[in-house]
Amino acid sequence: KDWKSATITLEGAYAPWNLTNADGTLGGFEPELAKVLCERAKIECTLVASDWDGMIPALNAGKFDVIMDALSITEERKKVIDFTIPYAATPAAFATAADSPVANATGTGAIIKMTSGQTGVKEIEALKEAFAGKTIGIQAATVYAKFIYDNFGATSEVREYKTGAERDLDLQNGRIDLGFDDAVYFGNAFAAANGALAFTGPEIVGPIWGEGEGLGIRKADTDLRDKFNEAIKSALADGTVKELSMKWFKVDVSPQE
Amino acid sequence: MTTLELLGFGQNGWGALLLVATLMTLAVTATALLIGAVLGTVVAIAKLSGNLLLVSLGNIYTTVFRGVPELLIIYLIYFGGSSAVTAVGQWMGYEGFLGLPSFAAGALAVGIISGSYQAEVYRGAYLAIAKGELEAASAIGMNRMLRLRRVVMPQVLRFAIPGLGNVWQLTLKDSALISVTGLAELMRTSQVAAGSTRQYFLFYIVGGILYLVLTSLSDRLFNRAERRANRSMPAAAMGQA
Amino acid sequence: MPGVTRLSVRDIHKRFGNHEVLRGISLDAEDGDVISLLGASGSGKSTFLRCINLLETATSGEIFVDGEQIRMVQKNGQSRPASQRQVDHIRSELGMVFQSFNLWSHMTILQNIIEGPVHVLKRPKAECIAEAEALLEKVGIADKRHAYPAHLSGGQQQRAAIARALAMKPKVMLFDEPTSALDPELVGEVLRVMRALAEEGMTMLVVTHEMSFARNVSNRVVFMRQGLVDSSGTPDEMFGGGASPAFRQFIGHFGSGQ
Amino acid sequence: MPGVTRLSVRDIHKRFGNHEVLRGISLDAEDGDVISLLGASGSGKSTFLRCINLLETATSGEIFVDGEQIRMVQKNGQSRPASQRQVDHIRSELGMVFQSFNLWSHMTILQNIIEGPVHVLKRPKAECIAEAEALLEKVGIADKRHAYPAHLSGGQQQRAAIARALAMKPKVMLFDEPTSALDPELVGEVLRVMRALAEEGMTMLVVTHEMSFARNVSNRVVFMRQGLVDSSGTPDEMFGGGASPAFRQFIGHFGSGQ
Amino acid sequence: MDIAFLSSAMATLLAAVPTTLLLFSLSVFFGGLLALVIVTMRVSGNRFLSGFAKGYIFVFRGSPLLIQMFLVFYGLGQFGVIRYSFLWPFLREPVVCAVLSLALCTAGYSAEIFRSGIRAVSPKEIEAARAIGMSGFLLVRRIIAPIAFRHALPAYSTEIVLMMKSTALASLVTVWEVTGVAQRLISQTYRTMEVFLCAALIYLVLNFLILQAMALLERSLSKHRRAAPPSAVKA
Ligand SMILES: Nc1ncnc2c1ncn2[C@@H]1O[C@H](COP(=O)(O)OP(=O)(O)OP(=O)(O)O)[C@@H](O)[C@H]1O
Ligand SMILES: Nc1ncnc2c1ncn2[C@@H]1O[C@H](COP(=O)(O)OP(=O)(O)OP(=O)(O)O)[C@@H](O)[C@H]1O
Ligand SMILES: [Mg+2]
Ligand SMILES: [Mg+2]
Repeated sequence: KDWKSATITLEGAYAPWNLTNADGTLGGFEPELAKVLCERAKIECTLVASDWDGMIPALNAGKFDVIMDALSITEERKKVIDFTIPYAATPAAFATAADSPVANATGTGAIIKMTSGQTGVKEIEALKEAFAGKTIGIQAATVYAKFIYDNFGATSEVREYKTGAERDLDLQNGRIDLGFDDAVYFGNAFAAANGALAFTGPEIVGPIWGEGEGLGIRKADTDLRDKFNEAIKSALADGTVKELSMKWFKVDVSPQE
Repeated sequence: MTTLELLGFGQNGWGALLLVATLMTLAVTATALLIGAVLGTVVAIAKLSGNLLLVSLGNIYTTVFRGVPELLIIYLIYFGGSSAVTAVGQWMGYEGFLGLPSFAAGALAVGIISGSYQAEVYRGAYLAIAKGELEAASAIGMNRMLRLRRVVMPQVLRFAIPGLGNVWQLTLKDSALISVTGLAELMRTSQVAAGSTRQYFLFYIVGGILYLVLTSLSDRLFNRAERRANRSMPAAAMGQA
Repeated sequence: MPGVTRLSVRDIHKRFGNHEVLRGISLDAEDGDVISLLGASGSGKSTFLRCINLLETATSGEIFVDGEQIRMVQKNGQSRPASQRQVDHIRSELGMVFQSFNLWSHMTILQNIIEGPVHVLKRPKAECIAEAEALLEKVGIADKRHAYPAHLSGGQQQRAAIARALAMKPKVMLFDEPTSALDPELVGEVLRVMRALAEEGMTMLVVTHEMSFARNVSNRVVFMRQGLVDSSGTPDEMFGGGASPAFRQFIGHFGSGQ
Repeated sequence: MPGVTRLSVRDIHKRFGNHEVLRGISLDAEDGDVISLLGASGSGKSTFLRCINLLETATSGEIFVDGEQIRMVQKNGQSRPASQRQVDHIRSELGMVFQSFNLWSHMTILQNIIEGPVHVLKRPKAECIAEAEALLEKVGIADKRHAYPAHLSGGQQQRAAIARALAMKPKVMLFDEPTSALDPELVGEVLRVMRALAEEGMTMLVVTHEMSFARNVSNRVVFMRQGLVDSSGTPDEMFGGGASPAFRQFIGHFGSGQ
Repeated sequence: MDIAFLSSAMATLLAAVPTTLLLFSLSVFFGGLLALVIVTMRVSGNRFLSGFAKGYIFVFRGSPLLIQMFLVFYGLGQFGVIRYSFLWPFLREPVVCAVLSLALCTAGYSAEIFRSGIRAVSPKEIEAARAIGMSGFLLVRRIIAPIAFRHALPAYSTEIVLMMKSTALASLVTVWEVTGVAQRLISQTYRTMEVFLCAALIYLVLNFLILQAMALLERSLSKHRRAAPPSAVKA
């Protein structure tokens, strides 16, 4: 099949990655990047919003051809769908209420790099002590959830939320002490919280989060995947990704080697 | 941005989208109620037939679709239905994907659920008809069809109205679950607006209020229908408890 | 045309489970006959009437209406009518007035009355309405034509039920205690209506507790006891002292203190 | 102890909307009095009984039970009982048997009967059961003690309702057409029970259409007409021809064809 | 069919059944109590009380439970008054909030169901009770409540089954019951159909048991409506 057209799905409610404007159109980092990528791959793209919960099964059921929804490339997911090369890779960090006792925990401002499955990192050991007995909120079934369970599960209480937004509200309400998530996502959420929330502890980067965020594509459609791979490579190379990232995230999320 | 601007019909206002979403919810619910009316009637007739096979089939239908969470049924129809349609399409030589649009899948799923509740409502209404009135119909020589049309149907409708009011309410709320198919009905639009603007409380409260508006409109409609249908009842039976 | 047998019942049996309610009843009614069915509560009077127009299926026995036999078949050891069409047809020739009236609650009195003529007999509506109004006039509730049954007193309902049955112009009328719900003043009224029907030559089978009706209006009295015809005869024979001891005991209760 | 005034009603008025159903009725019942209330349908007999035990609140008038006046207050232009406790107490001294029995459908006959003694009068249950069984024996339905009302014939229900009222050992019994739903054989039975009560000296107020009862059992007959007492007197006075023309016309309907 | 996967998914889901049952039984219990209060207000005849009850029923029946739950859990904490009150130690707990919003919602529905049961009590039976001197609470306890409950039972069993299904929303407030666990399992394995079918089976069994139990109760409460026992017919 030669791909003249394709449908791309995203949630449309995960600002600033993707969001819905008041006039019903989709906006944000990913829709703008999608436009660039489709132009370069010479594919006529239609963007459709759909619910996060059903996205991967719906892709496999043929409801659309591409998922572009801050989808992290993980081994588990690779078993059911294929990915393009990553177009973004983001660090992760802890957040807490600005007036919390665990604000400005050890290592705040630092960046540590971790590889998958790495243990015994001394900064993390220090944090473990600082966060002992506290409650950490995470979004269920994410790479971050696994990291928190592996490293903090024994000393802190872990609470799982269906979405990050709900966890952020509870952080403000004081039901939990800490949240752990994508630092870019947090940066945007803090803006909406009017300074009530702040980062604490070091930023964690590296292969531990997998390769980054890529487009999800059905396993059978290798030709479509290859076309998008080429497009992403070119957009990364000429700085288009960086430019859009600065516009929406205020930081550069282009994957670093 | 002020609350008023956010909810208004201006450039950055969500008013128009919310309004369309409310109408979408109304449309889905009404369609589902109609589908449910057809299924409910058939199932109620089966359950009243006295035929062992039909009665058991009817019982299975009402037990399963009342007993299984609505969300699962919506998923089954949305994904399962698409796979089935695609399979049929391929078998007939059509290449590629054929799907049930989310409106159709959602309305069908909620309609099937609504049907299980409506079946019980119609069955109860039928049983409420005084046996003597059916005998009186037979006694003047009405055949089955005529009796159904002239004596049974009008009374079933009358007795079913309060129950149908409840079913409408349930169906309205089940329609909120169709948001998982990405259909821009009221619930999903509220969620999207909340996520995009990070004004969670504002949009959930507004969403809730819009549901209440739909409820109060439909309440009014059903009360009117009930009063009309009860013209033939003694005044005392119409009043409150 | 006296002498024509309108209704003939031969050896009707009816059992509910273990309980045999009718144990072999036969009866003939000719044109213009007015037969009173008397009997204690539970003796099977209502069941007998219900068997005649097939609201209950008799366990065995034969029924002829206007010479036409109701065909029965045996199915799974049970007797049933062979043709539903024949049953519908025969029922439209038998009027029935129920002990509890059974008016259709969703229709006005007028609608109740024209329902059968218009939808079963398929006669023109305007004609039926005209006749219905005449009937309502006759039973004295013309002013209630647009009321619903629930808004009528018991006596008015009973008269509406009679009008509904008459509107079908049946060959035979079956009445199940047509005066049970009435105060004495109204009993008189309803009995007057029935007497007028009798004088017009209508064939009637009337379950009643009104001895005055049995004695003065009917031309035959049948006394049922435990599912059997205990005794029967003209009113003079029955009330004249020639009846069975059981019947004498039964009517002994009436007029006890008068 | 004859001579004691058990029930005294003074100038009762009752209006429903614009319709004045009772237009000033007074009545005294002494110990052992058996008063028959006669009157055409709609004359206000049931309404009068219901006013006595406050199921309806009379628009004006005074009621004394066993010498105790029921205290009323005016509220928003409406008359109402001043004390619910007094009302409950007085009601427990007035037995009522309804025209339509009104047995509690969720209780067996025995439970229906002991309900009041056990839960209102707070008497020991075992004692109440023993008394209830004796009462059931008396009205002849002892074998139905564990049946539910829906499984009883009309006559059996009516007798159960009488037993239920009697179980409260009321000072005065109010009967609203206690034989309306019965076949003639049962009418006799129920009247026998009431006659026995009368002989035991129970004060009774009986709405009835049974002239034999009015004539032979009661010691006073009150004829109501359009919300007023038209005439009253001993049975001999009333039936002896000395009554008002309206009453003579009323009883003229009975025995019309006999 | 991947039996190994199905059985491991089933095991995971079964582990969440106690949470579902806990939510269910607590909210049915407290919801029932609250419904009694609301329905008492609704039929009290006092204009203020019945107006309040009407409003309550309208709001809680008329809006989606998801929104109610969100506002109770995430919304209440936004108010300092509540966050610094003695209630907060309770409201902090997700299970408490989940039960609270489930109970608030079912109370609205159940109150309406009970009310229709009360309406079905024959006025004649109430009169008979008044005539022997019953009034107030005694009248309610001995006559009205038993009859009304029997009338309301079929509708109430439906409501209870709906309640069982509504517990599925509690994962929104971090209480991981069967549906929540199923969804999490799906985000981990992406095997939607298999996991959901297992979950469906669990709910079906639970609801089937509930419906059977209610039917049993209904039968035992309707002895007086069933056909008479043979001995009574003969007599
Ligand atoms: N559907 C039924 N199932 C079982 N038994 C029945 C049924 N219908 C009637 N019976 C029984 O048949 C007997 C006769 O009842 P039927 O109604 O014919 O009496 P009846 O002579 O009309 O009495 P009444 O004067 O009280 O109306 C009664 O003992 C009754 O219990
Ligand atoms: N709740 C009510 N509201 C309005 N009118 C009423 C009410 N109850 C009774 N009436 C009217 O009061 C009048 C007297 O009724 P009541 O029941 O006392 O008559 P009755 O003498 O007992 O007649 P019956 O012999 O038919 O029982 C009737 O015209 C009736 O329509
Ligand atoms: Mg009968
Ligand atoms: Mg009366």
